[in-house]
This record gives sequence, structure tokens and C-alpha cells, in this order.
Amino acid sequence: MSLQVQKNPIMVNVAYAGILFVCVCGFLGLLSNGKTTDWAMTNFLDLWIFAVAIVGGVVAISMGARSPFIIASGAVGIFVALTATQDTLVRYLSLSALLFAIGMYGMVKSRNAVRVLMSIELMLNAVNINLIAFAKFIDPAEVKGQLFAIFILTVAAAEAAVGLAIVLSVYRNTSTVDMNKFDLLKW
Amino acid sequence: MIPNAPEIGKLAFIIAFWICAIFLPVWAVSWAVGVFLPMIIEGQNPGPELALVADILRTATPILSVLVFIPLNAMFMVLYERRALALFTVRMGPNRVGPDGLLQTAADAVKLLLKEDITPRGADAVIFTLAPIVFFAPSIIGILPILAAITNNHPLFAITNLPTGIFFVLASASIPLVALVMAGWSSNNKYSLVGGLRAAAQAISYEIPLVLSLVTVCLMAGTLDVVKIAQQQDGGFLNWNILGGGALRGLDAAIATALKNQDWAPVIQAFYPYGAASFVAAIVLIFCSHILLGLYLTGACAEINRIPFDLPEAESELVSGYNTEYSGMKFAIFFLAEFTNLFIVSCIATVMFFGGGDNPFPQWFLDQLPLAGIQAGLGSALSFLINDMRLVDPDTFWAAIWVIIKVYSLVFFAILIRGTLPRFRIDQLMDFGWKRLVPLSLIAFLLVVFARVLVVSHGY
Amino acid sequence: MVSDITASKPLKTEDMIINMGPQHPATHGVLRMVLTLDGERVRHAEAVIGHLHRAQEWQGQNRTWFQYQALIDRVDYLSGMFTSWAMSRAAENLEDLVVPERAEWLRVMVSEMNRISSHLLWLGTYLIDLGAMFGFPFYPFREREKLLDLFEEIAGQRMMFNYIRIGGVQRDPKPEWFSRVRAFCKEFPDRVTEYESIVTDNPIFLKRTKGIGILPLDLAMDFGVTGPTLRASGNPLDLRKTSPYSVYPKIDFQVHTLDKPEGGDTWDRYILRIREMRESTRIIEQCLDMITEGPIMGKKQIAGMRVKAGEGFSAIESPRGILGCYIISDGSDKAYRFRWRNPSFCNLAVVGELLIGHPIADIMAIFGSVDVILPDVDR
Amino acid sequence: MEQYMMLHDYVSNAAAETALFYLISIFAIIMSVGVISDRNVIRSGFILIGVFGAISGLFLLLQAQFLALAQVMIYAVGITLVVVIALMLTNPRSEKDTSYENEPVSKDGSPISPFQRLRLIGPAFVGILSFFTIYTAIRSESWIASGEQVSPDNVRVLGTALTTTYSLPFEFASVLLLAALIGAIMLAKAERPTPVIEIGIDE
Repeated sequence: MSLQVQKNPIMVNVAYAGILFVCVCGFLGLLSNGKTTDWAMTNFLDLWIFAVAIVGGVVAISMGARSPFIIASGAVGIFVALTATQDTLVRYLSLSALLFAIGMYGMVKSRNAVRVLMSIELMLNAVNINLIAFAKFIDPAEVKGQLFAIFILTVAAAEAAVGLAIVLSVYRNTSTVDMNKFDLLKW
Repeated sequence: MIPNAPEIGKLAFIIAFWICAIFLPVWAVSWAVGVFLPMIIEGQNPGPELALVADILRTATPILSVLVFIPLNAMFMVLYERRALALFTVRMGPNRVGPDGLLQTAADAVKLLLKEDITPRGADAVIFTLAPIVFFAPSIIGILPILAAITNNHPLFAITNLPTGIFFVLASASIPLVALVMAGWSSNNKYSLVGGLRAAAQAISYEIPLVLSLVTVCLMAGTLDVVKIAQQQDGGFLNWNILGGGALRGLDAAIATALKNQDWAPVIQAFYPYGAASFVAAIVLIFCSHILLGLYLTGACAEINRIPFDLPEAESELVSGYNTEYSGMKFAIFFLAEFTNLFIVSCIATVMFFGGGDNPFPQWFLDQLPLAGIQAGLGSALSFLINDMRLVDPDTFWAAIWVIIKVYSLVFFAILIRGTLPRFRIDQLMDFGWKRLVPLSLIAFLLVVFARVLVVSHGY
Repeated sequence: MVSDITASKPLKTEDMIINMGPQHPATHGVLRMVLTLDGERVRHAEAVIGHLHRAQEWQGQNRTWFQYQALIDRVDYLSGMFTSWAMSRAAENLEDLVVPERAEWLRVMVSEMNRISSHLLWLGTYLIDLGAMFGFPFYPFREREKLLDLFEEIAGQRMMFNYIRIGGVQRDPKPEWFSRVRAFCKEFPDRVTEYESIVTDNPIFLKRTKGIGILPLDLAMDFGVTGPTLRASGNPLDLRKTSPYSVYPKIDFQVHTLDKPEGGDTWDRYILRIREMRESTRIIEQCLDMITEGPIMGKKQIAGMRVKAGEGFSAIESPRGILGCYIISDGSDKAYRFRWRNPSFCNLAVVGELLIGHPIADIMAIFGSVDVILPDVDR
Repeated sequence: MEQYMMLHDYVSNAAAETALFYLISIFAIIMSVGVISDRNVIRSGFILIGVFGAISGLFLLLQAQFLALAQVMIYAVGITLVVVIALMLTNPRSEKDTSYENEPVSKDGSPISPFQRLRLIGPAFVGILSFFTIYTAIRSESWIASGEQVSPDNVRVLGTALTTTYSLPFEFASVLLLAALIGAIMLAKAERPTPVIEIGIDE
């Protein structure tokens, strides 16, 4: 299977990478439009890290590497490169963002409903890291972030219970947990 | 005359021998690492690095002593259980290796370590290997807060005194469930799978009464900190949580006052401010705490998969459940963890219900005895050991003695249960858990909430 | 049974096919059960037998009578007295041989003792099946041990007795033996009370056994179930009463049966065996009182012993049900044809029906309660 | 408690904390990639427990002891349930069909056209975009860290807040949980058995 992937011309992938990069840069421009923060204008290091990571990932895919490997090494690489010079709070926030993004990726990509639920749990937990980091660094006196994390835990538990029940009842009717086959409103 | 007195005598001998064999090494290691080596290091005008080394040694003492303790203790518990069961079931028990079977489990351990380690074909090797570790690691971690409580908060072990104490223990106690499902699923064996699923169902059901009962005790005590809970119960059995979480503290104080020929009515009034309602509340609290102990022991029995709740490894149905495919070292780890869990469960019961290292005699009773002279004499005689070498800390020593007695009595009780009851069926087990224990624990919780405000007990 | 199979299945789960045995710790030897499970519930159960087949019937045709007498105890190793008695009676019926009365008394006595020991072993292993793993089961074994000592004294063997022979019994016990049996009979009812005090009203035991594995009478009759299992379902069929043999007519005893319209469950089968043990004790005590003096052997026991030509059949009541033995002899020193009717074989057949709809955990409760001995099934 | 504070000082030592943080977070990242890309959904459930363990380690680093333990307690049990349900819903025979969800391969084995490939890259694009957005948001804000230390005994603070200031959301959370419980039971409950007409087999 992976042989066929190797046959693809590298140039196509590089073109994709280029398109992606342009999209990202445009989006960034949109975000930082009109703001006078110090980051988007002055510090292009992060952007370069991204570019290198994306291009490297795409090239690696076209060379036939397996995608989990690439995602893992890319994510770790980006994470370490981005946060090595930052202060502690930003590190935690970046980690949370990364985990959130991985969860998002898994949620969009998975076809198995149970795995989608797992991805959602992952995203909720990423949010929790955020909140608790805030609780420690911004509001250590009355750790409000932790309180919110408790509520998120509650919501996550409720979500998991109801989600699993829905998956179960869907499975009962369709004998599958493939998300692509849930497209009927009536069965 | 007891008919099997010689058997009981032999069992007592085994217990005495093995308790020495367990606790002397543990003692030696904790003293050497925590006291002696830092003393030597710091004796030579250390720089900051050496002081740090000494600190690290002190900090590592609890975990080292636990690591020495756990295998020895498991060896003893296996032998203890086998001999005690033999006593209950008119058999001999292991009696060949060593004098009167003393070393049977040591030989078994060697045998298990030398056995071939098999991973079945089609098994998920990584998870299959991880499962025993995930099963065992929480027992080491979970015992840590209890350590501080049972050593009477000795400075060496005070590091394990976490503010979230009992919650920490409960959290680490919920992890083995994952390991059981892992083991069951990764073995590629249908019996194992069913065992793992049963373990999941059972642990989830029985965790609720277990946690609720301990939470209720924490409510009585007003803290999650196990050390505080243990210290609250100091001063004789009337203060123990098993008797209403301090509901009888007033009685204790009144007797002490009466013995001093003073008026005890105001004492009673101070502790039971609402008259008859307070007394009723005290009785309700005592009743509830007994129910709580029962709930805790039942839930704990189910959590650590002992008869009559050993459905995940029911031998007559599921061969051996989740550990059917395990052999050698991995099986040994499962085995080790099971007995360590039994010990931890008894430890928690001791700390939460039976006053930890407290001696059962009330202070006013001890005051009647001529103990002060003996104490002073012993203290001066052993002054070198106590003060210079710091080999013995008298408080910790006595606490340890009482903890050992209490814990192994509870273990004996668990063995007695195992020796008596048949096994539940899985649906009956679920019924029992959800329809009996959970409502009962909720009712006990509510009763305690209301009864507690009427009595001046531990939480105040 | 049909309604059980077609009961609504809310979640479409895969049926799991599981092989229980032949190495399963609770299948009493080497039974293999192919179970089709829906979750934990049995949807179909099929017993696969034959792992212990030793060609006992064929061996009977290729050994001399004298040799085969020594082998016959192995057919049902827990109640060897009964198998050898059945064979001896078949041969005696064939020859119209009159067995001396003292031998008959002794036969009744040792076989009732054997019935007790078999039931005791059943009780212990049944409790192990129910998960009372290390606790109670060894108390029945304590009493069984005493019985086995008594057997050893008269037969020289603890399980493979070879005591009942064609024409009589092998050896006349010493007078002390009788007094020891009497002592045992005196103490044994107390022991049974002791077991009952632990087991009979134990809530977990009741939960595990009451209403489990109900065997309706007509189903039992259809499958040819006999013995305590049948009597627990309400049919008082006991050959000792219905077609009395040996000296049973002279003995006053009662056939216990439970008259339940819906059929007996596993607890009924348990309590019936307990009552049978008490009844057997009564029989033994009466034998001790009424035993007569006299010879014990009516046929010369020699290696080349012959049985005259013809057909003989005998059926006796073994601990597990009706044990039948059918012999055709051509007058030589070997049998021409042997045929056994084993109670365990017929009782096992019904187990598959009983299991349907029960969870895995009940398999052992039901299978154990029917009391099947695998060597007896496979022969 | 003194020694606890001492250990606490060790851990708060900047270098040690950074090292621990990177150790745990790299473990968490790799594990979470494993969750979304492992072919076997059951194994990815077990890996997810690893992720949550790592995250609760981070919580411990952030001195949120109570939450770390709650995390372990809730997710160890909760995710095991997810795994068990995944186990029930995984048909071992049809597992092969869904196992290639991660591989960008067309069904008939022919090379993938650029458009199909774009579709496959889509999820990755979403992931990258979301990370980028959040990261940008984080960096475009200047965080003023408070110099105070979190008290190690913040369980009391949490408890007080939950029962006083935040008691209303707390109650709402419990109502939500109850509703979820009932809803889940209603959804997962077996339907009432439809009457089966018995035909064919007569006794």
C-alpha cells in the first residue's frame, strides 16, 4: 500500500505544502491585522519553525514514512522548538494547544465513533491544562481555574456517558460504529 | 481444651517469625538510609552538595522501606493465608520447606522467578507486559500516605503526608482496574477477556460504596489528611472512628474527670450540648460507623477480588480469569500485588476506623498503671539508642506494634471470610452492589451528616 | 427452552463460542463442553465426551472373569462397590447362584458406606465448584477418609476395592471392624448436621442454588435420568424399593423424594443427597444389627473361573442412579459380550438442556449438582 | 508537612520543573498521537489512559493535587468503560475494513488523485490550523504572571469556593450529571422485548 504512496511525485506534495503555507500565512495576517502586538510582526522564528515542520512532514509522507511517526515527531519537534525560549506559562498553554489540535485532528479524521469520543475527551483535557496553568500562574490565591476544571471534568463525564449511550443505541440499530454510515436521520 | 491447639501454636510461631523477618529489615533500611548515613555525611562539615545528598537520602527513605517491605510482606501473607486456611479446613498446610514450612513461600518466589515467561501467540505483547506493572505500581504509590499515618507522623515518613491523603489512596486504588482490563483483553483468551470485563463491572460498582464509606468517615473527621485522621483518634478505643467518629469522646472525658473526683456533668454538657437529642445522635453515629466499616470491608473485598467477590478470577468458571495466560515473573507480580493490596486495604481500615497506631487503652486507664516509672527507666537505659543513635523512636515503635497487631488481625478476618463463603454469581453481585450497598451507603452518609451536628466529635 | 433461545436480544452482539474443558479445572476430569454464549448466558451447550474412553466393555470381553472383576471398579471410581456388585449380580442371575446371606448383608453394608463416601466427595467438590474454594470442602473429606480407612481394612484398597465378587464377597471382616462402623454411624449424623449448619442456609449458597437448573419431571423422564437427580424432581424411583434386591426388603428405610410440581433445582438435589446420607447411615446401622453368621462365598474364586452360557442382567441403585449390567456368556472363561448402563451417561445428557439460558457461573452449579463421573460416562 | 514543603521546593526548582515538564509533555504528545493513529481502537483507549496519567502528572506539577487525583480517578474508570464498550462494539471480523482509515490509499489501489489527496490532508489541515490559531492567540497576549505561590493545601480553598461562591454552578453540575445519567440509561436501555411468535417447534 505504501509503495503506491511513494510513487507520487514529490513536487505535488511540495505544491500542497506551499498552498498550505500560504493559507496559514494569510490566516495569520488576518489575525494580526491591526494589532500592535510584538509577535506577528517581529518574531518570525515561530513561523519558520512551522514552515520547516510542515514541509518536512509532507516530504516525509511522500517518502513513504508512516503518518503516526510523522505526526508524533513533528508535534514534539514543533513543541520543543517553539517553547524552548518561552516562559513557563506559555509552555503549558502551547502544550494545551497542541493536545487540543491533536484531539481536533483525531476527531475530524476518525471514522470510529468511539475514537471520536476519545478525541473529544482529549480536547477537554487540553482545556483543563490551560485552566490549571492559569490557576497557578495568574490566580494562585483563589484557584478559580481549578474550579472551572472541576466543572469541565463534570461536563466531560456527562458527555462521555451520553455519547457512549448514543453510540450504543446507534450501534444497536445499524450494527456499525463507522461515522460515515450515520448519515441517515431515520433508520 | 482447644482440639487443634498445636496447629494454632505453629501458626502463631510462623506469624511471629515472619513479622520479625519483615520488620527488622525494614527498620534497618529506614534507619540506615534515613538516619545513619545522613548522620555520617553531615558529621563531616558537609558542603551544600553533601547536605543535598543527605536530604535526598532522607527523602528516599519511605519509598526504599516500602520497596523492602512489599516483597517480604507478600511472602508472609501467602504463607499466613495458606496456613490459616489449613487451620480452618482441617488440613496441614505447607509444612516441608524450612522448619515447619516457614520458608515455603520464599521457595515459591524463587521458583516463580526462574519460570519461563510466556507471551501467548496472538497476544498484544506490549499491553500484556504492561498490565502487571500497571497493576502493581499503584500499590506502592498508594501505600505512601498511609505510611505517615501508621508511623505516627515520624519525621522520616512525614514527607508522605499529603494534604489529600485518603483521596490519593483511593485514586491510586482505582488504577488496577485498568490493568485487569488490559490483562484480560491482551491475553487473547476468551476466559481472560470475560474475567477482565467482569473485573471492570465489579470494580466500578463496588467503588461507589467503598468511596462513599470513606468519604463519610472523612466527613466525620473533617479532613482528608490521613495523619490528622489518625491523630484525632488518639487516646483509647473510645475515640476511634469505629465508635462514631469521636461520638464517645465526651464519655471518655467524663470518666477521666470523674476519676479525678471532679464534677463530670459540665463535661457531658460540653460534648453533648442538645441533651437527649445528642445522645440519640451519638448512638446513630456509632451505628452508622459500624455500617460504614462493613461497607468498606465489603467494597474493599470486591476491589481486591477476594472471595466471595473473586469473580474476575473465578477458578471454577473462568479457569483463572484475567491471569490465566500469565506465568513466571509477570504472574508473580500479579500475585505480589494482590497480597499487597490486601495489606493496604487492612491498613486503610486500621487508620480510618481503628485509630491507626493508637493503643486501645484510654488515657485515664493508663494513668492508673505504674507506667511512668517503667518508661523513665527504659528511656534512660536505652538513652544511647534513642537519643544518640536515634535507632528507636519510642512513639513510632509502639505505634508500629499496634498497627501490626490491628492490620494482621484484619487480614486474618479476611482469610476467615475467604475460608467460609462461596462465591457470588455476577448478576447477584451487581444486584447486591447497586441495590443494597449503594443505597445503604447513601443512607449512612445522610444520617452522619445530620447526626454529626448534634454531637461535639472529631470534626469540630 | 424455545422461549429462552428466542428471547429478545436488545444489543446485537456476536455469540461467543467457548470450549469449556477438557482441561478446565471444574469439569471433573475431562469433559469438554462447547458453549455458545450470548454475553455470559448460555445459548447452546453440547457435551463432548469420550476423552476418557477406556473400552471397559471390550476389556470385559478380552479378560477372564477373574481378571475383569479386578478392573470393574474403575468404571466408576467413586462407587466401585456398586459396579462390582452389578456385575456380580448379573453373573449370579445368569447362573441362578444363591449368595450366602451374610455376604448379602455385607454387600448392602459396604455399598451403603460407599454411597455415603461418594456423596461426601460430591459435596466437597460441589462446594469447590461454587467457589467455596478453600473453606468448607475439606470437612466432608475428613469423614470420607474414615470410610476409606474402613474399606482399606476389609478390601486392602481404598478406592479400587475388588471386594464384591461373583458369588459373594471376598473377605469376612473382623469383629472390631463392625464396632468401628458402628462408631462411625453414631457420629456421622452429627457431622451431617455440622455441614448443614454451614451450607444449607448460607445466603450465598441459597442464592447460587435456589431456582437454578430446574429439571422438570417429564424432561428428566424423557432423558432417562435416574438417581437423586430424578428423585429431586419428584419421581420416587429407587430400585431398592421399587424392585427390591438382595436383603433390602428386610430393611426399614425410606426413599426421599421432593414433590415439586415445577421440578427440582440444584438446591433440591443437594438436600436430597444430604438426606440420603442420613438414610444410608440408618441402613448400615440396621445391617449391623441384623447381620447373620455364615459363609460369605458361594462360588470358588479361581483364575480360570467360568460362568455358564446364557444371558444375565442386573440393575442396582448406585449413588448416581440406576446402574445396569448385561452379560452374555458362552460358557468360556471370558464373557461373550458386556454392556453397561451407566447412570452418569444418561444424567449428563440432560445437562445441556438445563444449562440453556443460564450464565457461565451457573454451569458449574448445575453440572456439579447432577453429579456426573466422567469415567462412568465414557467407560 | 515541612518535608513536603521541602520536596515541593525541589520540584519548584526551575530546572527540575522544566525537565519534568518536558518529559511529561513529550510523553503526553506521543501518547495522544498514538490515541488517534493506533489502528486498534481498544489499544488506543489504553493509550488514552496513559495520556490522562501524563496530564495528571502535569496537574501535580501545577500543584493542583486534588484535580490530578480526580483526573486519575474519573478517567481510569471512565476510559476503561469506553474501552469496554469499544470492545463490545468491535466486530473482530470487520476490523480489517476500518483499520485503514489512516492510510491515504484509494480503494481500487490506483494512485490517488490530487483532489482525493487534498481531502485526506483535510483533517491534518484542520489540526494544524487549530493549533496555529490558538498558538497565535496565546502569543499575541502578554501574560502577567502573579508572583505568589499556590498554597499546597488548596483543597480547602476549592471546597470553600464550591460550597459558597460557586454553589449554584455546583448544583447545576449535579443536575447536569443526573440528567446525563438518566439520559444515558434511557438511551442505552434495552428496548422492550417484542413478542416473538413461536412457530415450528412443538413439544
